[in-house]
Amino acid sequence: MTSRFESVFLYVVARAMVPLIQVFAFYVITHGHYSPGGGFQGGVMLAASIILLRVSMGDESYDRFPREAGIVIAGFGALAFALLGFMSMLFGGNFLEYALAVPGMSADELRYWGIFFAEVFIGFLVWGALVAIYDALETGGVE
Amino acid sequence: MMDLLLDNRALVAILVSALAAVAVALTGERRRNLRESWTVLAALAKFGIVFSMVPGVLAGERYEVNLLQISPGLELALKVDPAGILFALSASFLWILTSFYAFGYMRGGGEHKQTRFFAWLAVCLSATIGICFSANLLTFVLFYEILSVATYPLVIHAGSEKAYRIGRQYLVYAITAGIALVAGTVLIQNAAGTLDFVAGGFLEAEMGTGLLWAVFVCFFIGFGVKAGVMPIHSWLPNAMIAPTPVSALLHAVAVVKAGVFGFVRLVGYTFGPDLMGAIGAAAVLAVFAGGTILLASFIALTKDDLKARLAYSTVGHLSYIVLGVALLAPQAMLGAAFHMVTHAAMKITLFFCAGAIYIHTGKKKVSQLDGIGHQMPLTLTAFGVGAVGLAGVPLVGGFISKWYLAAGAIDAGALIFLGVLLVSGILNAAYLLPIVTRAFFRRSPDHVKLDEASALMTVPIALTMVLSIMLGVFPDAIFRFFSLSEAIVASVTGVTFGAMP
Amino acid sequence: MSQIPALIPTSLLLASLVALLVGLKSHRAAHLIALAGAVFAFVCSILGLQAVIQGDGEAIRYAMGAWVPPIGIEFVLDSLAAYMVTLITFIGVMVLIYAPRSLALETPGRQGMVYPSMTLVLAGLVGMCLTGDVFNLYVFLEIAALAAYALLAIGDRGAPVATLRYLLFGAVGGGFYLLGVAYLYFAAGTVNMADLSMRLPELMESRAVIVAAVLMVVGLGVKMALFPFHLWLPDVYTNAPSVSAGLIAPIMTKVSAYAIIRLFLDVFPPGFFTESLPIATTIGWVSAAGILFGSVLAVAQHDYRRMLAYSSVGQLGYIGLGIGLANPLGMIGGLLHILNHALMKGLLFMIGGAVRLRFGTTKIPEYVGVGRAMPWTMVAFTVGVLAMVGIPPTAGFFSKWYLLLGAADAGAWIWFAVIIASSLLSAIYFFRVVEMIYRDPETDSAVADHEPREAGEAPASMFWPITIMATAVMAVGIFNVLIVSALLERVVAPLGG
Amino acid sequence: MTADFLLSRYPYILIAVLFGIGLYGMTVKRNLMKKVIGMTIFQTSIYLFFIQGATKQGATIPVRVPEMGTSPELYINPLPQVIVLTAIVVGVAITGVALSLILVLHRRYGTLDEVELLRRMRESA
Amino acid sequence: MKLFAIILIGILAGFVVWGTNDLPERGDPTSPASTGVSTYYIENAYTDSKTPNMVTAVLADYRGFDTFGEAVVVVAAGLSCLLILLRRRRREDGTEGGLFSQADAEKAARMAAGEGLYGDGT
Amino acid sequence: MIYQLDFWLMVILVLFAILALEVRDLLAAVGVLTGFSFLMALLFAKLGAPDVALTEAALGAGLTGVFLLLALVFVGRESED
Repeated sequence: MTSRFESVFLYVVARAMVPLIQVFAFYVITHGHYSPGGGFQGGVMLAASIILLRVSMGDESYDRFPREAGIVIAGFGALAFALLGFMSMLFGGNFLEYALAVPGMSADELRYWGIFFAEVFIGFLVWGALVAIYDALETGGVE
Repeated sequence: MMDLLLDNRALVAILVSALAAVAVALTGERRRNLRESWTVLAALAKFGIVFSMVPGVLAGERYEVNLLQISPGLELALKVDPAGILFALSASFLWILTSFYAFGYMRGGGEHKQTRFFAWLAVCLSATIGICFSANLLTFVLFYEILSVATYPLVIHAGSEKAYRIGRQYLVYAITAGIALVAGTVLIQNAAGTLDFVAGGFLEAEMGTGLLWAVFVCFFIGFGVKAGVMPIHSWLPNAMIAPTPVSALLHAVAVVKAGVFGFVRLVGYTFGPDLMGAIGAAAVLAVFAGGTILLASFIALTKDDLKARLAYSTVGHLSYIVLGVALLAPQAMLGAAFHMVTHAAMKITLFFCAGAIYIHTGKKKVSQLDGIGHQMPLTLTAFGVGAVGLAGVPLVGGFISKWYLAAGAIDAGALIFLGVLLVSGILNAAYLLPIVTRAFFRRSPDHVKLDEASALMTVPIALTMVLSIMLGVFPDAIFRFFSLSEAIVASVTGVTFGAMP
Repeated sequence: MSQIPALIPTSLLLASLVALLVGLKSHRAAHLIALAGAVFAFVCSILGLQAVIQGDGEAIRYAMGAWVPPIGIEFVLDSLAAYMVTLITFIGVMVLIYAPRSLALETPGRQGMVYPSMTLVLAGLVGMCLTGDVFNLYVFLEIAALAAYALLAIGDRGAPVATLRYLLFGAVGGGFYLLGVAYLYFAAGTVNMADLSMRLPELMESRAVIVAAVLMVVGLGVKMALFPFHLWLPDVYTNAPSVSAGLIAPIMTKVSAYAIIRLFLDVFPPGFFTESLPIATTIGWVSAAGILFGSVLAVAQHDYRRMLAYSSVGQLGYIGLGIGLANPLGMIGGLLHILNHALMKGLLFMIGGAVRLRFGTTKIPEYVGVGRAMPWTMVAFTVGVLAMVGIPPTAGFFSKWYLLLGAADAGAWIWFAVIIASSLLSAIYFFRVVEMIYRDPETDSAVADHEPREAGEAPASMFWPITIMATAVMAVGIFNVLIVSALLERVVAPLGG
Repeated sequence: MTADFLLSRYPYILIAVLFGIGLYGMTVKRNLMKKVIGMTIFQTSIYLFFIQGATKQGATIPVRVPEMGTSPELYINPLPQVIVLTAIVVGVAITGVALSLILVLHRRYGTLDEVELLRRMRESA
Repeated sequence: MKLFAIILIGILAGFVVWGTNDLPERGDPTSPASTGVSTYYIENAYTDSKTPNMVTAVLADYRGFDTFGEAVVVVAAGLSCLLILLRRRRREDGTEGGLFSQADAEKAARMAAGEGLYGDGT
Repeated sequence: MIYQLDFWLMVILVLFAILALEVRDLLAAVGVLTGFSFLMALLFAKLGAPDVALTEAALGAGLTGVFLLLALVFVGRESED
């Protein structure tokens, strides 16, 4: 099975759209500070792009985005978020206390970047996890 | 170290057999001589420890051990008082004899799973001594439950479907009893705020008659099951499916007596005789006990199976003690306390004999015993002594206790119970003595030659027989059972008796 | 030291994330990491427990991100939380040690994913216990629930069906709880527990608060499998792998019960659950019904796990009764039963798994001769049974003891009778199994048609957790007074007396 | 009173209706997919409750506009939105797991009817 | 049964509506929710973290731990789906491929009978 | 009335919800549900929660729909109620 829908049109359009969606998704993630949006929404968009890839390209998409990649990205995203939380603990702060994460920077600046990284990590994590769920569902419960 | 052991003798007495159980279990079937020496060692040690406390207790000393707090304000505590040591002394002494007897019995019968048997027997003894020395109700309940559970493997020892069925019945009765006890204990703790036994009782009439009755009903179920008070006795005759040493020790001495002892604690140390009389609970208890005495004796008459007959006899005689306690008269109480000992000695003799006959000849039924006295004269003589003792013939222990019971009944003005005692004495004679006459004066259908059971069994039988007689002739010799009984009555009611009869 | 409240859940979360990544390659490494995380969390909980006891029950408060509550999320390690957290991490460590062999048998090829799920369950439950924020509690509730669904669904053939039912029940429960949080927030303007407890007394008459309380308690009640909502429980535990059941049955439902107790004692004003609204009493009555229902049905079961599941329905009722009594002794009984039942049920499920590993059966009639084949495991089993029945001095006796005292104190004689009756019932259904395992096909005429069991003690990695749990059951019983006086009496202080 | 009540409270009533519909779908419908759909509706009604309770008359969306300053009455309460954001993600996660369970059990039992499923499950046990 | 459920749900919905009686008016700027903690977020979000979008600030900073928990929920969901569904996937050429196929039933049986922590002597 | 739009949106939402549950064809039900989520997102936006609206549109209307459709591929679209 190469694709669920043997359609050249779908194939071409999807391939063209995926990068656009991804770019927009990154925009949504990184602009969570200023406008509605953020890690969750952007992550969902990223996932949607991969799902589009899966739908349009079928098994070929596993070469671009392997089956394992979803959960690995999710795991690393969450792990990075956790480490972000632990980072300030190293400097004597509380968990997720961005203001203490790096000595020598002003607190609001640090929080800004803390939020930024948190959003990015969340974006990756949501991306990976949702793709993983999709991949799992796509097997249809093979035993 | 030695001081520590001496100070905590009550605890050591309990632990000795628990340790023996572990040792027995670890030694296993292959080294059976070593295994059995553990049992003997523990039995001797236990008896020695208990016996060493007798003079002190008589002199007014109370050996106390506080183990640990088990619930806020409640300690797991031991205290040796006359009532406790009376029971503990008889149980631990008879354990020695039972041990030897059991070796003979189990080997003679080639029983399976002897290790399990001896280990649980030792645990039962631990629990029994724990019951004796409990200083408060919670400790009492704890050991009581352990005893209930530890008896179960002995009851199902035979491993037949019937044994399991009876085991289930036993468990239901025992657990019900245990739960009832817990309920009663909770009620007391809630109302009185304390559970410590006090000679003369610690409950007050102000707690309300309804509550006191509820407590009484709970405890009646709790102890009544073990003590075989009708109508909640039916597990007891069935449980005779256990090997005879178990029947002997547990169903004549330890387990059932634990129930009876519970009644002693209940009337003498929890409610107190005055309160029992005031709320009328004593009368109810006495009626149940009296009814049980008569009914059980009649049922015993109809039983052909020797052990079943003895079982019903046990049911009846346990109620003698309950009745003695329930009459509330000092003399009756004295009789009851002493009957705990004498009945133990006599009934264990009878059970030993029954077991010896069964193992040696395979005969279980009374109707098969014609002429067996010529084959096993010593055994049957001992049986005869026990039988006449239970019937209340002088010079055997039973006479003295019955005498005091009767005197107490007169004292209490309850002449109907005097009648019950007399009738049941006759019935006792009617269902036990024919066995003896049958054994000696009827001709056996088979060829008979003198052929006693092994020494491991006959010697204990002889010793218990001697003990029964000794209790009738010198009731206060060596073990000071009579003095202890008097001490119980004195501490509970304040009445002291001058001289011995 | 001050980081402990945060370290306990986060270390578990970290461990599960790392184990998840590592587990893709090697389930062994995942196991070791999960175990290390659990042990670390356990050590932290012990330290926290010690700190709380030494601090005379003074709570250790921890502001996440250093945002003082109510702005940020607060973690509170007080006596009750420390008690629960220690219990959860202890069970977690035990089950994790126990897990590998059982998983190799029951869920081949998926172990690498199971360990992170197990730590996630632990992390979620620990978070629920520690958090001081009603919404954060919801988040952790769902973490635990989601991981638990997966753990339960990979069992026997019927497991997915049972788990889906659980999931639907859980979603309803979670939704109710969330809606309750919404009412509470709109009525009081905060989701911080300490803050709420200051603002709610003046809102006691507010209908919104009443609805919030009812919704939250019903939601948690569904998760706790309180009587009418217990329907999901038996099938789930019956079909779950032994490891999952051993992890989830002891603690998952208890933590929901804990959350109800937390709401009762610390969030809503004193008397709100007892006088303004008869919530506590209602919980008590349905629990009483649940006790009888669960015990009676347990008697009729032939599958070991199903029997334990119904027994759980009954035993959870004891905790509910503790809440329902709403007096110090009763509540102590309920809280102590959380600990006792967790230890006992964990022990029994683990033993079920060990028997399954050796003899491939979970049917009680096929347990014949197991006592001979795995003697020490069965000694532990007997200890567990004695505790379930409530024979002193095992742990089970004392929770019943306090509950009975509490019931007598409150004059709740029907509940008193229910506790007594259910003890008897549990004796009936548990001793049935004891009788079965100690029958011996070789010498027992009654069961001679059964094949003799080959000797086969549980493997060491399963045997030692079982032994430790059995010891703990005994130890908690004998030394319960330490727990009661050091922790629980402080917890129930708001109830007066 | 009724009219007033309806006017000021109609969102709550409609939310309660949605809530009830969702619960109805979860409890009464026998098809498991329908149950999941009901679950989604049920959860969404709760989100709506949060969001609509957080509205503030005369306030704008919680994104700071430099010219307006940061007076609390100018912006809508952000906290419920954060809560709902979290809850939505949780809801989708639950839906995903529910669907994967449905796939497995459909593969095993070949039906999605709850009563039938439970019957087959008991039979095979 | 169905009718009973509907009636019960109706009662519940009625109860929920009944509870809204004591909630503040819709859009009331003086309600507890509008005057409680939220004022802090609105006033200080920008000064604390230079983030104009208060939702983001609350989400990722003030209540960052909630978000962390939520992130874990998502991962847990992904993990759960994998655990439930993904076992072995057969590739088109018939070989065993994909995720997590180290052990099959035979190996599992060996492990169950073996020794050591993982049943294979280790 | 400034709330009029809200009212009608909510009424339509209720209708959609009923429809999603009562349609026998599961594919149609999923479609209606997606519409429901989308309208819900609209309502969220109207109520001043753009973040939530975006999320609901992406997750609720988007991915949930995709997941449900994916499931339908395997379980079929018939439903008896």
